[in-house]
Amino acid sequence: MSHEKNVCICRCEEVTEGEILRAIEEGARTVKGIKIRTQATMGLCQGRTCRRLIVNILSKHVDINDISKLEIGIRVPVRTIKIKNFIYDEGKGYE
Amino acid sequence: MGEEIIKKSQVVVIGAGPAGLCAAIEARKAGATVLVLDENDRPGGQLFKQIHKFFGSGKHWAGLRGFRIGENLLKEAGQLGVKILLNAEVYGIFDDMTVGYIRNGVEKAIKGERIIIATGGIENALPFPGGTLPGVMGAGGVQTMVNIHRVLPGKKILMVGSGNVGVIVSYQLMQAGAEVVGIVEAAGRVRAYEVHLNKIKRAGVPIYTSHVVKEAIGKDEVEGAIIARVDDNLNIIEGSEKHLDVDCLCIAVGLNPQIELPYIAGCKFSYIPERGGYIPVFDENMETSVKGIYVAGDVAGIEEASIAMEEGRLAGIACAGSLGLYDKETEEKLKKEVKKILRAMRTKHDSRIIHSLTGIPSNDRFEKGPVAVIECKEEIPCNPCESACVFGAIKVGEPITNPPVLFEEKCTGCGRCIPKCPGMAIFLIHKNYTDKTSLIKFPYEYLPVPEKGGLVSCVNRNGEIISRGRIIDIKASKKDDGTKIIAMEIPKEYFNDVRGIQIRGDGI
Amino acid sequence: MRVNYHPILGKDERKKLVKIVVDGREMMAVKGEPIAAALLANGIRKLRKTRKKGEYRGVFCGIGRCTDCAMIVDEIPNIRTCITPVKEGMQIITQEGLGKWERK
Amino acid sequence: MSRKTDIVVIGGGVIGASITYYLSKRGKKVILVEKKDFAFGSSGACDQMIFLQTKNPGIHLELAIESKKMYKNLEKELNHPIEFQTIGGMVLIETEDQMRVMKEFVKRQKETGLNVEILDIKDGTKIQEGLSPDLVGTTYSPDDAHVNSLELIKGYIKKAVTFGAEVLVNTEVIGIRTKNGKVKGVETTKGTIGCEVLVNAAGSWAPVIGEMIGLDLPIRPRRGQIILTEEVPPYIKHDIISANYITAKYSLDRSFDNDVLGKLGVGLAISQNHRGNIFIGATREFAGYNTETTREGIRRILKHAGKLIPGIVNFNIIRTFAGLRPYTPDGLPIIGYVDEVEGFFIAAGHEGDGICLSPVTGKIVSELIIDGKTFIDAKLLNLNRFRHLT
Repeated sequence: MSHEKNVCICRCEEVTEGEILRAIEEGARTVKGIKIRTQATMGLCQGRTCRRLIVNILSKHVDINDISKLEIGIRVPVRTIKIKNFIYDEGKGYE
Repeated sequence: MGEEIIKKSQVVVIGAGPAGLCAAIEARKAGATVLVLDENDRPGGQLFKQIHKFFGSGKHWAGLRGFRIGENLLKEAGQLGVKILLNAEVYGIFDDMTVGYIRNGVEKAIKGERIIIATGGIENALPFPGGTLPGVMGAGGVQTMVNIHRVLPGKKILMVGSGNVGVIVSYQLMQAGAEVVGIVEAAGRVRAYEVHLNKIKRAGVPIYTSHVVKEAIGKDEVEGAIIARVDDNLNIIEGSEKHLDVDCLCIAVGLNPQIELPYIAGCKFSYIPERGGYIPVFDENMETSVKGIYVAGDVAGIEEASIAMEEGRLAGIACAGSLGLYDKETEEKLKKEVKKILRAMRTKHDSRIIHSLTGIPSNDRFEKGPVAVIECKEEIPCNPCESACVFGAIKVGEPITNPPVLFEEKCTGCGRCIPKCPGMAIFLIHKNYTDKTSLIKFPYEYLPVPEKGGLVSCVNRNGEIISRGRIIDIKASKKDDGTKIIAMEIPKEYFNDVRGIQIRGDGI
Repeated sequence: MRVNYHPILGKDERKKLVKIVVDGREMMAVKGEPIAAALLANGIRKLRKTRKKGEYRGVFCGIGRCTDCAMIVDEIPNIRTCITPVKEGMQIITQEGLGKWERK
Repeated sequence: MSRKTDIVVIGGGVIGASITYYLSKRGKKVILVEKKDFAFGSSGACDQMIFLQTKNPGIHLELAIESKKMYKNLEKELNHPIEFQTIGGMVLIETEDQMRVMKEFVKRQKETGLNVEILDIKDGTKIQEGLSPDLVGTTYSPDDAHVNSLELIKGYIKKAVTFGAEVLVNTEVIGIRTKNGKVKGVETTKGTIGCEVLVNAAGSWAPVIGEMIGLDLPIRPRRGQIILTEEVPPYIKHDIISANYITAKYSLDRSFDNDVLGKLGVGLAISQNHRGNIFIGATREFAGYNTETTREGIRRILKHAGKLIPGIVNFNIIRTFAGLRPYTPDGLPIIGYVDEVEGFFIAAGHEGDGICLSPVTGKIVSELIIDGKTFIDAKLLNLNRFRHLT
């Protein structure tokens, strides 16, 4: 329902609706397919903001009812974590 | 790097919002060891930025402000010995029911026999040209910034979206002193409950239905916005553009469940647009397709916080039952009671059935003396007005989504019900206050508070100034928690048209 | 613009202030409030410039999800300023693209 | 639809894409069939390295060196940015035992033509900051490189299409047509395609295709968990691996592997891509086709990385994922026709070297199919080398 093709869909990677539609023309049928062609959802927030918009755009081309078919690519960790957080040892503190 | 011993808890609740806290309380009541993890530095989730009074049933703290409900839930959880870990960011749920989280810069894990995911919802982003300019913010973020951090995101704000969030946040922005330049709604009519909308209309905020934001304009930040009318299939009608002088756009176009944790835990989903999109599939015990993992609150479908609390209670009870802490029929009894409340809250024959205004007194009653006027005609799961009236003059009954009925002969005009209505939809009108003037008592939650005896501009339901008025009395009792009752003398001809005093502009 | 008096929340009782430095400019913030709130109160909304198109970004979600409010804080880039509390003497720099390493 | 072509290639990863390019470049009519979409298998879940130092001296290293040569002007040839960088590589050596094994390994690598040397930790830190002072030393080779595997595939496909190749995504192979022992064509969810030669480049899923003609391919998925940091300014100047990455890969003398790392096959592999994300891998586990990451895997990898390169402890992790390396018993890919069915050609089993060996695999496969021979002895890579085993 956005009215122009160069409207921003993925804020972190600056991917526009036009680029996403072009990826779909090139054969992308899943969120991962769009990610591979446009880098959408690969940014710092990992798709938390744009994933739903991408699914909305996809819904005009693909049946989006079955989430498992969309390869929406949510992975651990769902919050950014520092490497340092893993290096704490009960006994010795931070290595 | 020896093997690490992972702590255990019978029930691990992720998210200390309304749903999570209620789930923890119910599970703990049954005797389970319960640990609640929340990533914020204060529990209560969205409750703590909800400064408005909540709908809901009288028994369940209805009529209390969101953060008061949060404080009560915390007190109860504390008394029961529920352990709450704040600043604990859950980053993953792993195969063996292990929850990984980060706290004070250290990664830890806890194994739960049962896991209740209550991570709530997240704002829908809305793509439009200029939508990434600084000054375009989500309504939840605006609410946090204003009600918790007490900083205004801008002075002249355009609200995009007229759902309950959009309308309530507009009201809260005005309470904090910002000017809401208008509300834009793509649909043909406003989506929020009418009682919330009426608060905005009588404050004179223009409502642009069948309108969308065409573009936010500004060099490096928001300096204005262009809105435009749309036809039925949301296409912009050329030439209908209108420039608005705003410095902030607040996006309130709905929420969607935060499905990240249920997704990586392997839960199955179904797609229900009315509930916000993808929802984990769950059974009548709120258990998902993964054994031992439950969901409650907005993560299980976007609804009101009062419904989230009941879903939390249901999940907590069912969870405890599955751990064998309740015998079967106690568990069934408790669950049946919660399900009854949930059904009552959700009974909406047709969500848009507008009953005839059953709260309006007849003309003869107006003549006889002061009487309450209840302008609430929608099916809202809410009945604090019923319990507020000691004379039994207000009846909601079962289910609590029935609009209130006024028994005008029983109403003594005491006005106790006015501050109790979460929708601020109850007024007291004394038509024959004097031979030429009437008296209206109305709820008031803005600053500055007018002086007693002072002259003010009176507004009608659409915020238009229709007469002058004199402030007779201002009541501000502690138990009304910030809602003042203003008594104002007005010309008798407008006895049933005036609904408040001018908020915006130079009136006062 | 701070809300010092609120009809429901009452007067803002938070007294303790801290000094922070934003792109070399000193300003005051309320102890413990998020960096983004302190900047907004001081009239600053442009927090970073994007890498590809060099567009300014500011606070969008306000609750730590969208990362649009990322700035370089005490020499570390990509800090979400809407959920990171201010501390005395904090060095905050508008982040350009990936930001750059400030050698200690 | 039913149609005809010279060659059908199965698998939209770097190997399938490369073969499609090199075959169509030499005039063959090729149709590439991919069950899901490009790089949905291991090519989309790997650490992008073209690391010569991890190749066993001998045929393995020879293939890698040849492949590296081909990469040099591949970007120009494909006329597509593949972010290929000869960034140099380092192997971090933690203990004296590891140094002993690495000295031997480096000597044989030099004999096979790899330019590599061993540095003490002081010199090592000069060329890469943030290394742990407790390291015994490091190797350095200027020849190691990395590339963007997604862009590489796009480049191959875009160019191959200009030579007349065709690509069918979201198209699953459901059966193989043969007539008296000869490949006739392939049945897919979008109709049948007749062809003389069928190339099985399905990587870890190659056995699934092999079963369709009764073949039991000795390829097993070996899961590698990888952790990705946020995009940060350039920090990792060269691609870095730990010495026990090599031992985990070839199950060499495991004496100096402590128990936990050994069980998970954790060997450090760190590189920073063009966008600024730092890849931190990897584990080597047999976990079937499960591509989930585990808390144990993430913890072990990060603890090991933080210990060897304390300079990165302040970076944020934004993603973890796992790829399935197509593992063969001797670590070499299976490339060549099979005796059972004429025209059935296998090109899979590259374990962790698919990216590095993608150009040379394309060259070998196109030469074997078109010319019947290639620059190395085809028997070394043929499936029959495992026949005496079964």
